[in-house]
Order: sequence, then C-alpha cells, then structure tokens
Amino acid sequence: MIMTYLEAIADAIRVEMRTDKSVFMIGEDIGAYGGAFKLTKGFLDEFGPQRIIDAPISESAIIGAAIGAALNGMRPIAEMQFMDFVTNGFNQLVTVAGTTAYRWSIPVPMVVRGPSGGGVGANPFHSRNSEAWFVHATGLKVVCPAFPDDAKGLMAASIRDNDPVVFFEHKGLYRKIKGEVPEGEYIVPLGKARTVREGKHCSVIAYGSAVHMALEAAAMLEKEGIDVEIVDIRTLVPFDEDSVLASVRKTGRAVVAHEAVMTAGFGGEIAARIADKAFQWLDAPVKRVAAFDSPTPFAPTLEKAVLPNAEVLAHTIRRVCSF
Amino acid sequence: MIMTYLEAIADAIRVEMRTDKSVFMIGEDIGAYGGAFKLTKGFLDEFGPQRIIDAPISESAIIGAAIGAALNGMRPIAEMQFMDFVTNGFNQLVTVAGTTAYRWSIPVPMVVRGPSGGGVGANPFHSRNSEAWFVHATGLKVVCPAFPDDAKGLMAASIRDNDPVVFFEHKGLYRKIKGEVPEGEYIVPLGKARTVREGKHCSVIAYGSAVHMALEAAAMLEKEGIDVEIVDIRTLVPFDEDSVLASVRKTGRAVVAHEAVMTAGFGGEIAARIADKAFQWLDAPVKRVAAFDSPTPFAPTLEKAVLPNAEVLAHTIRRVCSF
Amino acid sequence: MTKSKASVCTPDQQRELLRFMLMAREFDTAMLRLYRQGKAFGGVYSQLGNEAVSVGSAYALDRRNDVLFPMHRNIGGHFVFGQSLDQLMLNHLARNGSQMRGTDGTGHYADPALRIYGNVSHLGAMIPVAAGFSLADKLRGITTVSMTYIGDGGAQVGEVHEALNFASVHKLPLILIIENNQYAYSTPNSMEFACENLSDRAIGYGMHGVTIDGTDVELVYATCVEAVDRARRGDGPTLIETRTMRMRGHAEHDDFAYVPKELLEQWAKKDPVETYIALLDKRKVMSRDEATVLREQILADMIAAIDRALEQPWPNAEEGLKNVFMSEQVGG
Amino acid sequence: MTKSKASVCTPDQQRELLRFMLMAREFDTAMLRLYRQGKAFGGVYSQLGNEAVSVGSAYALDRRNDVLFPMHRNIGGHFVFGQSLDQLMLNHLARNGSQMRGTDGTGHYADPALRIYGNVSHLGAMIPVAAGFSLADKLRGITTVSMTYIGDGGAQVGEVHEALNFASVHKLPLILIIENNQYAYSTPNSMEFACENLSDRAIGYGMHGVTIDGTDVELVYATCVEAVDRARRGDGPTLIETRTMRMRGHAEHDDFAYVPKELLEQWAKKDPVETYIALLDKRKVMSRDEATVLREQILADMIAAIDRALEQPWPNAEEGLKNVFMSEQVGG
Ligand SMILES: Cc1ncc(C[n+]2csc(CCOP(=O)(O)OP(=O)(O)O)c2C)c(N)n1
Ligand SMILES: Cc1ncc(C[n+]2csc(CCOP(=O)(O)OP(=O)(O)O)c2C)c(N)n1
Ligand SMILES: [Mg+2]
Ligand SMILES: [Mg+2]
Repeated sequence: MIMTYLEAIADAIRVEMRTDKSVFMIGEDIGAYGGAFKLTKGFLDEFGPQRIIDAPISESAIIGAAIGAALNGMRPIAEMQFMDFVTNGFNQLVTVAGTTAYRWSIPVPMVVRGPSGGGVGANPFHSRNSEAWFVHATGLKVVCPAFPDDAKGLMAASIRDNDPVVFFEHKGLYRKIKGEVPEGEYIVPLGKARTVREGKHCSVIAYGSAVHMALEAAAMLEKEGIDVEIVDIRTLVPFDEDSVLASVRKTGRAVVAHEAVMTAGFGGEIAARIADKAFQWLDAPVKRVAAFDSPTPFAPTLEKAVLPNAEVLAHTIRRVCSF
Repeated sequence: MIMTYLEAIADAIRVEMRTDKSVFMIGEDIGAYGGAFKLTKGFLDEFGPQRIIDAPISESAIIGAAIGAALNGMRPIAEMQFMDFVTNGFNQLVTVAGTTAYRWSIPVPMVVRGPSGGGVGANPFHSRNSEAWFVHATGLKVVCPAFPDDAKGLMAASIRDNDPVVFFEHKGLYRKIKGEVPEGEYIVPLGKARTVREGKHCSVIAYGSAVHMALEAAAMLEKEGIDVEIVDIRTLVPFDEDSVLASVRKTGRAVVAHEAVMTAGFGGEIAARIADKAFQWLDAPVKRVAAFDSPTPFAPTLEKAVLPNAEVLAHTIRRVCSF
Repeated sequence: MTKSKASVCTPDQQRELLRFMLMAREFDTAMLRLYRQGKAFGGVYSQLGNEAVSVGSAYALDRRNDVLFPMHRNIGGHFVFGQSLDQLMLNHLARNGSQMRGTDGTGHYADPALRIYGNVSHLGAMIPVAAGFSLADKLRGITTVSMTYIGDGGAQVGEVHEALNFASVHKLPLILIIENNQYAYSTPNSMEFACENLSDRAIGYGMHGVTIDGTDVELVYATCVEAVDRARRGDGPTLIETRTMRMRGHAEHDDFAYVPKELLEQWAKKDPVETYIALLDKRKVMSRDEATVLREQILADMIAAIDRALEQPWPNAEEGLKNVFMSEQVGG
Repeated sequence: MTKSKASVCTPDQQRELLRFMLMAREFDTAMLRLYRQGKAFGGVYSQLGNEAVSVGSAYALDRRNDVLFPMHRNIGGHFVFGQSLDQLMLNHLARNGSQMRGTDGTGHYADPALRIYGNVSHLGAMIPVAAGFSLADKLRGITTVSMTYIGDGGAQVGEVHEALNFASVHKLPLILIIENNQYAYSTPNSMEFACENLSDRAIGYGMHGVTIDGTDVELVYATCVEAVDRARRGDGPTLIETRTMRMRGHAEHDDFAYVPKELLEQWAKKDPVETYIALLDKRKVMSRDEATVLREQILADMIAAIDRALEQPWPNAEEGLKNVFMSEQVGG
C-alpha cells in the first residue's frame, strides 16, 4: 500500500497497539487533537484515553512515566511534540533509561519518538537533529528512518525491542516521501543497514533526510558517469559497521552525510571507523557533508546556507572521485 | 608556585574575582562548606555571600540564573557539584545559552564548571565524561584541561571569554596532579593545543585525563624505541585543528585518546578530521582509545575494564607503529 | 477573582492603555490578514482575548529600569516598551534588517536598549533567565523588576518550579504571570493540572500569589503595580494567574474544533478591548467614535509596516554562517 | 504538626516496627564501623534520626502489591520489604553476587521480586518513574501504590514538580514523602526554600498534603496508612513532609561542622529509636532489656553479613563489558 512516511509510522503503531495490549502512547495533544502533526489522528477513538494519554507539558514526567511503565511490563511510546523538547526530559533518558539494563538487568522497552530536523522554515527550536547525543549516552538505541517502509518496520521493531529506543522522524519527510509499505505486521530489524542504490565509484553513508539528498546527488552524478552507492544505515545504535565497511571496501571511496551539524556528529564516528577499518581499501580521504555548526536559522535563505544539500554532496563526491 | 590541579582552578577564579567585580559564583554548597571538593574553600570569607551564592538543588535555575546574569553584564561561574548533574540543566545550556550569540548578538559570558570523569570508584552517576554533547550542541565552548597551569590559564580565559564555556575538570586529577603554576593573572588562550611531548613515530591526540594516560604510555614505549608525540588539545571548542594536523603530518601516525565512551565521542571527530585532512601523510590507520560504550561501573574491577588505560593505549600505538 | 471598581488610572493612562490594547488587537488583525494571504512566515500566534494581560502588566513597569521577558502571546508588552512597528514586523517576518538577522523570527528577538528580551520556543526556559537578570542587578545594589509570562500549559514545566523557588529564596524582584487562557494547544485545564488556581502554587514557594480576571486591563495593571511595589520593597517575587480565553486556535493553522462554541461565546462577552472601549466611552474618557478612528489608524500603520517589511529581501545567506560565537563578532 | 496519642498498632506491630527501626539503626552502626576500618566502598549515608520515616512509611504498604522506590536514607524500608542482609551488603559493597553485578552500588539496586526499585544519584529523577510504575497498573485496572522519597533539598528539582503534577492530574496512587531533615548537604532549609511547610506545595497540585513529626514512627505509619487508603480509593497522590534532623554529616566524610551543636542536642532528645524503646517499655509491649538483646543480635547479624560480603571477591571485570542492552542479555 502506498503511504507517506508519516502514515507508515502511524500504521506501525496502530498495528502494534492492536496486537499488543501493553503498548500505549503518551504525549502532548496526541488525543482528541491527534498530535501536532496529526500522526495519531483517530487513535483516541480506536484505543481510548487509557492507551492514548494526553499529558501536561512536562517532558521529564512523560519520559519518566514511560520508564516507570516500561519497568512494570508495558511498552510505552512517548511522543515529543518536537524532538527539540527532549532537552527538557534529557536527564530521564540518559540518566535513568540508558543505565537500567546495565545496572538492573530489567528491560525498559519504550520508544521516545517525535519529529526532528530542519529545512521546513521552523526555527532554531523546532529543527534540531540531536541523535548523536543519544548515541553517546550509552544504553539507548537510536533509529533514523528515511523511507516509509523502513519507518514502519523500524517503528514496529523499536516497540518490540526490550531496550529504550529514541526514534527520530524527520518532519520534512512526513508528507513529502511516499512509498509502498507492507500491510499488517511488518518488522525491519534494528541494526541492519540498507543499500539504497548500488554503485561502484563511491559509497555515500547516510541516514534520515540525508539519504534523499544522496539519491538526488547520485542522480545528478549519474549523468557525469559517476556511479554512487548509497548505504542507508537506518539505525545508529546498533550500527551496522559490517555493511558500511563492505561497501567502502568495494568502492574504495566514502562520503558520510547527515543533516545534523558536522562537529561531533555521528558522521565523525562513521568516518573514523571507515578510515580505521577500511584504511587499506581507501583511494581517497573520507569526507563528510553535514550542517554548518550553528543553530538552524529561521529565514529560508539562511537555513538553506546552513543545511547540507545535494549540490554540496555531489560536489564532495566529485572531489573524492577525482582524488 | 607548585599547585594541585584543583588549587590552580581555585586560584584562577580567585584572581579573576579580585580583579573583576562582575565575576561571581553560584552553586550548591559552595559557600560555608567550600564545595563538595573544597574548591571554593575560603571564598565565602573573602568575597561574601553576594558573590559566592549557595543555591538550592536546581541545576536549571542555577544555569538559567547564570545566563540571565550574563545577559545583564555579569560573568557568572556556575558550579555543578558533579558534572553529571548538568543533565538536569541541559536545556538551559543547549537551548538558551548556546543560541543567544547567534540569535541576539548579545554576549553570554559565563562558565559552567565542575568535576567530571571516572576512575575514582564513584558510580555511574558521578563519573560521566559528557563533553561531546556540548561540542555538538553549537554555540558553547568546551574546555578540558589536563595540567594545573593550563587549568588555571584556561579557567581565566574562560571567565574572560564572551561566550558560554563548559569547563570540565577531571576529578581524578584534582589532587593527584601537581605542577608549577604562574602566580597572579595568567591566561592560556582558548583554542590552542599544546604539544606535551615531542616525538617522531606516532602522534597521540588527547585531552583531560587521557593526556596523563598518554604520558604513561609514552614512557613505556620509550624503552621500546617508540618515540611518541603527545598533543593535548586542551579545548574541544574552539578546536586547534592546525596543530593536530601538523603533528600528524610530521609523524605520519595518529592515535586519538579520551576517557569518554568511544562511540560518537569527540575522538571520532578528531580521527575523522585527521583521516580526511592528513590522508596523504598517514602511514597507518588512525586508531582510537576510549572507554567501552557503557555507563561507568562502580566496582573497581569493572571500572578498570571499562575505562581506557595506558597499557591499552601503548598496545594501540605499537600496532599503529608496526602497521 | 476580584473586580476593579473605580479607575486606578488617570484619563491619560486610560487612553494609553486602550491605545496599546488596540495595537495588540490590530497586530493580530494584520497578521491574520497576512496569514490568509499566504505571506506570513512561521506560526501566527494570536493573542486575541489576552490584550489586557500583556498591556496591563507591562504598563505597570518602569520601562527605563525594569525589564520585560515576553512570551508568544504578549505582543502588547512590546508596544508598551516602545518597540517600533517596523522592527517588530521585520523580526516577525525574518527580513533583512531584522535584529536577529534572520536567524530567528516571531517575537524571539531581544532589544537591550528597550529592555525587551524575547523568548525561546521551549516553554518556561526563560523564567530562570529572567530571575538571573534581576539577580545581576541585585548584586550591584539595584532593584530591577523582571516581568515574564507562562501559559496554563507551560506552568507544568520543571524549570518553572526551579525558577520560582530560586527567586523566592533570593527574594528576587521577579513577577511571573501565568496566563491561564483555558487551553494549552488542544489540552484543556482539566488535563493540565488538578489544583483550583494556578496561583495556589505561590504558597509552596513562600511568595505572594493571586488569581485575577485577565480581561480587565485596569485590574491587571493595579495587581501588577502592587507586585512591582512588593518587588521594589525587597519582598520578593509574585505569582499572578490571569484568567482569559484563547479566542483563536493555538496558531492559525489550528481550527480549534476542540473548543466548545459556548465557551467562546461566553468569553466573547468579556472581550477585553470591547469592554474597555465601552467603559471609556461611559466614563467619557474617550468616545466610541474616537476609539474607532484610533483603531483604524493603528491598523493602517500596521499594514503599512508589514508592507515595508515585505519589501525587504530575505537576509543574505552568509548571515547564517557567522556569529555562532560572540568572539567572531565585532567587539566580541 | 500533630502528635499521635493512643497507639494505632497492635503489640505485634509495635514490636515489628521497633525491630525494623533497630535494624535501620544498627545498619548505620555497622556501616560506620566499616567506614572507620577503611573497608566501606562509596559514600556512607547515615539515616540516623530518620528511622521512623523509612520504617513507618514502608510499613503502611502492602508489600505483595505495592511498590517501594527508596532513596539514600531509607534503609529501613528495604528491611520492611524483606530484603536479606546478605543481598544488601553485597550491593552496598559491590561484591560478587550482588544483584547489580558491581555495575552500581549502595542502595541503587532493584529487586523486582521484592518490589523494591532503588534510586539513581540524580535527586528527584525516580519520582516520575514511580508515578509511571503505578500508571502501568492503572491501565491494567489494578491499584498499585508507589511510595517514594525526596529530601528537603531534592524537593527543589524540576522533575519533582512535573511528577507531582502529572500524578495528580492522572490521580495516580503515588505517595511522596519529603524527608525534611533540615539540611541538604551543607545547605540549611532557609537557603533551600522560602515556604513554611514543604507540604504547602500539595495545594498547588490539587493533592492532599501534610507535615508531620518524622521521629514518631506510629504517626508516620498512621499518616501513610491514610495516604495509602486515599490512593486505593482512587483519590490520587499524597505529599507528606516529615520533619527530622540529619544527625550525622551528609556522608561520613563530612564532619558537619556547619550544623549548630544546639540543634543536634535538641533533636537528640527526640531520637526516634530511643523514644520508641521507652514508649514500648512504658506500654509493656517490650521491655528495655528485651530491646537491648534484640538490638545486639541485630548488630551481630549485620556484622556477620558484612563479613560474608567482604569475603566475596570483586565481580569479574567482564561484567562491566556486557549487558548495556537487554538484547545482549539472556532472555532479552
Ligand atoms: C518544553 C516545551 N514542550 C512543548 C512545547 C510545544 N508547545 C508550544 S506552545 C504549546 C502549548 C502552550 O500552552 P500554554 O502554555 O497554555 O500557552 P498558550 O499557547 O495557551 O498561551 C506547546 C505544547 C514547547 N514549546 N516547549
Ligand atoms: C540533581 C542533583 N543535584 C545535585 C546532587 C548532589 N547531591 C547529592 S545529595 C545532595 C544533598 C541532598 O539533600 P536532601 O535532598 O535534603 O537529602 P538528604 O541527603 O538531606 O537526605 C546533593 C546536593 C544530586 N545528587 N542530584
Ligand atoms: Mg494556554
Ligand atoms: Mg535533607
């Protein structure tokens, strides 16, 4: 069935909630209103206020309550109205959720999810890509889907996972990206990259919105005879290092791309691993394409300048290929 | 004058407070008690309760009040009793402090400082190395001194800086590391690395406690004829890329070391930049030595296994040198 | 809730209060018009029904010495504090020449010369900051009253608690107005908190607290004057809950179907602008006709300022690639 | 503050309460001894003076159905909930065989079988978690009372506010005891908050609140029984402030020179254990001599358990290198 990225996520949650009574949702305005992005539209009617819980504006309480419910055998899904607001519940995620399995060997099966990312003229406080913080926190799984089918399958896998998962949905993809999505139960296991495009000249390692940027760049370069391979890592934790290295060993070249700011982003981790473990296969330095190290600005002219784009990526791939 | 790392930091603050009335401190138990680590011992007597402000246990209020005071022309120094508790004031730092210069062009001259790091048998909540979060946040300067003189000079520079600085003091170095420290006003500018040891076979890029680990490893390897160069980057933001690259171009080999967990740590950023920008000079892959991706455990046997150490670093340097 | 009887304001003050309320009201009219033309940029947050709060409260401050930290439904305060229409429109539309250079928009700007410090989106985050602003002056021996705002929804954020407690322990001259407009986005009071009055929280901080009708501009003003006096005397912060109704959606994209019609009708009778026009007419301070003329003039000015702002180009792309740190900035 | 008169407890209950308090008291004696021998590991946080709170509160719960989230001065509750001395000592000393495998220590462990969930160091962080635990059962149609604690200092943390408000809106069966022992580390009440009673915060959440003498174990018990009843009836959370004195330093490294001697002397007269021994003697429920024998036996048991724990090696290094995720664990 053809679905948008947003519909696919909603579909995953709906299917899981139908089959597993322990799954419930908690967040701001997710009930009667159906959520700021209408992702939970109709959920209140189907599942009732016991399982679609409208919460006060209290991100710490929302995440903390989800942790407590998870400790008590439920599988809560906590919505951040915008992922930016996770900074208000940051302590709960990194201090409590991320350390529980290690310390207590008790599962905390929960998902914290919400819209992240820029490019839609929001503002510095509605556009952040903060996935790297959670990767570095330890004990949290981190998921960043790029396509509707993956968004569905990874969401279902995240809900079923026994560890806390931070699930980044890119708001720019919500309604822009459509695709065929399997109906009913559908799982894409966490920790497996997906080769989105086969190519022989250069590997682009990307996730989230950057995968679409990579597809655009690849299309541009195809005309120039540059054949780009695109590996969508899909989950940052667990990280499918083998697939990434396999691709780079094949092409001998790599560019890492993400929308988050460059410095200390997950791209540094990926590039460092490639440069270390595929050293002998590399014909060119591993380059990164990412946002300028600033907040995401409001005016479209500025935002365009700060965020990475297909032109810059294509240019970088060209440089790497002619190295 | 010979001072401990802790005394040097206290000295910097004392000197700056004597010369600049706009500098004040705020934190928990920093007054009569002199702080959990006694860093502010005697400060209340010298500067009075107006400038040494004991605050309630409210990290958001402490950091937020510091931001407000900084906006209003003061130069506050906010103490986190342990740097781990910055997660409770995280939103203030990354959302407010880090975006103000960009949005408002108004200085927020403040320092958030406190003890971080492990190896002293604290527990998962008193041992975190979280500097990479703040590097990735944008708009925050990040300082991690390794020696008493640097600790003093960088603290003074941080206080005088017009941007918010997150200053990580390693609690394991507080009383263990002593050294000659210039008396009176002393500034070490932010953004300049320091070559702690000259060598020709391999560069170790490190900061904080890892610099001492590197010195230990270098001493071990010296006997084996491996001559290690150690670059202490001292500040993560701004990052002295030139010095790092110059060293690697010279030695042709690099190992990056920090105590923070490896994945998505600042070491990935450093390694990625080296692998990119010194590509043609590299005779071996850039390796990293860092903590295992877990919380810092409590029992000494476990903590020792999780944190990096000089043996592992030496072993890694050996591998890189024999590549 | 108490109701004001005789006016606490001089006729000049009353006319000024009305003028600022009309500016707030017509700002909304103008922005709504822009939104419908598809030319607005970012969310358009109406303050319809809240004019008396934003105007009456800011009006109680000494704008040369005190400081205003407005939130997203406080455009009236910007006017009281002397912000120009042009600057406001440039900031809202993120155009070239705006104080924020396009890095941010809406009412998020700061204008230190006018002693206005805008908000960030994260609700409650600026309250400790406002407290700290006053703290700085307290250390200098000066009393600077900081006034700031939070919604009935935002009042549940943890930082609000920390900031209020901190301000009360340090007896800081902070005034926090909880603008209870019945809804937080789609969420009604009943799902946000379980206390009777949000000002009941004051006792837990050992500070003065009061709940008032937020549609009565003179009551808001008088209550804030008392709070300002208390702050200046060194008696610490005040928590004021103002009861109003958010008469439009959360932002203009929201059709607020979740709000019962009767509730809107009931509150429409208490429209703060219309009732004040009627009152001043009755008091013979300003006639209805004069008010209408004034209002039309204000709207015309707004639209002209919007048109001027729209003529400005978007800021240059390079503005986004600098000034992340003050040390990069001239004089930084 | 109200004082209990006639006992609400049967003689058996009274003897049990005393036994648990003696266990709490002698746990401190044993740990202090260990500390002085240089064999303790991590901070040693005495609960001297707080025994009546931790015992009386936990004793009000149904330990097969309710759940305890203790904080760092609540060792008494662990005993009430049936934790074995050996397990406690292994956890405190982080030895091989401890439930946390050495990853963490002190009272931070969880024992789901006993319905005990320990704390993290970050004050206040477990309160929303405790609320969420009850929420899960509420969704299943079960009422599980969660009892948790915070200090007079920790009560200022933002998460406490969010959790209490959340629990009250959802009428969750949560009981939060604010253990006001006059100090937060070195910081006295006067520098922590400005309200009269910390239970005054209850009204701001629309929940029941009360401040009581925390040295009277039967009063604590009776107050908590009421709170448990309220929770079971579906009438939501309760906030109970207990007034006690922290009779030692923050942890044993702290000489608490900042505490006025007279304050300690004054509170020493209200020692919860000694006064209860005297009361039971007077009531002829248990003689002073019997109490002394019991106490000595308890201390001997503690020391034996410590000795057994100390004989255990540190956990194997590999324990640190696994189980960051459940998916790595057997059955995960
Ligand atoms: C910490 C945080 N969480 C969530 C949001 C998203 N959000 C923006 S406005 C809003 C509703 C605010 O309601 P209220 O505080 O009552 O103010 P009002 O808009 O009604 O004036 C929400 C949930 C936010 N901005 N900040
Ligand atoms: C969020 C946070 N900030 C700071 C600390 C450091 N700290 C540990 S205990 C303590 C004092 C606690 O005082 P109180 O809450 O009154 O409890 P008490 O120890 O007196 O029982 C402090 C400041 C912490 N653990 N968590
Ligand atoms: Mg509202
Ligand atoms: Mg206390």
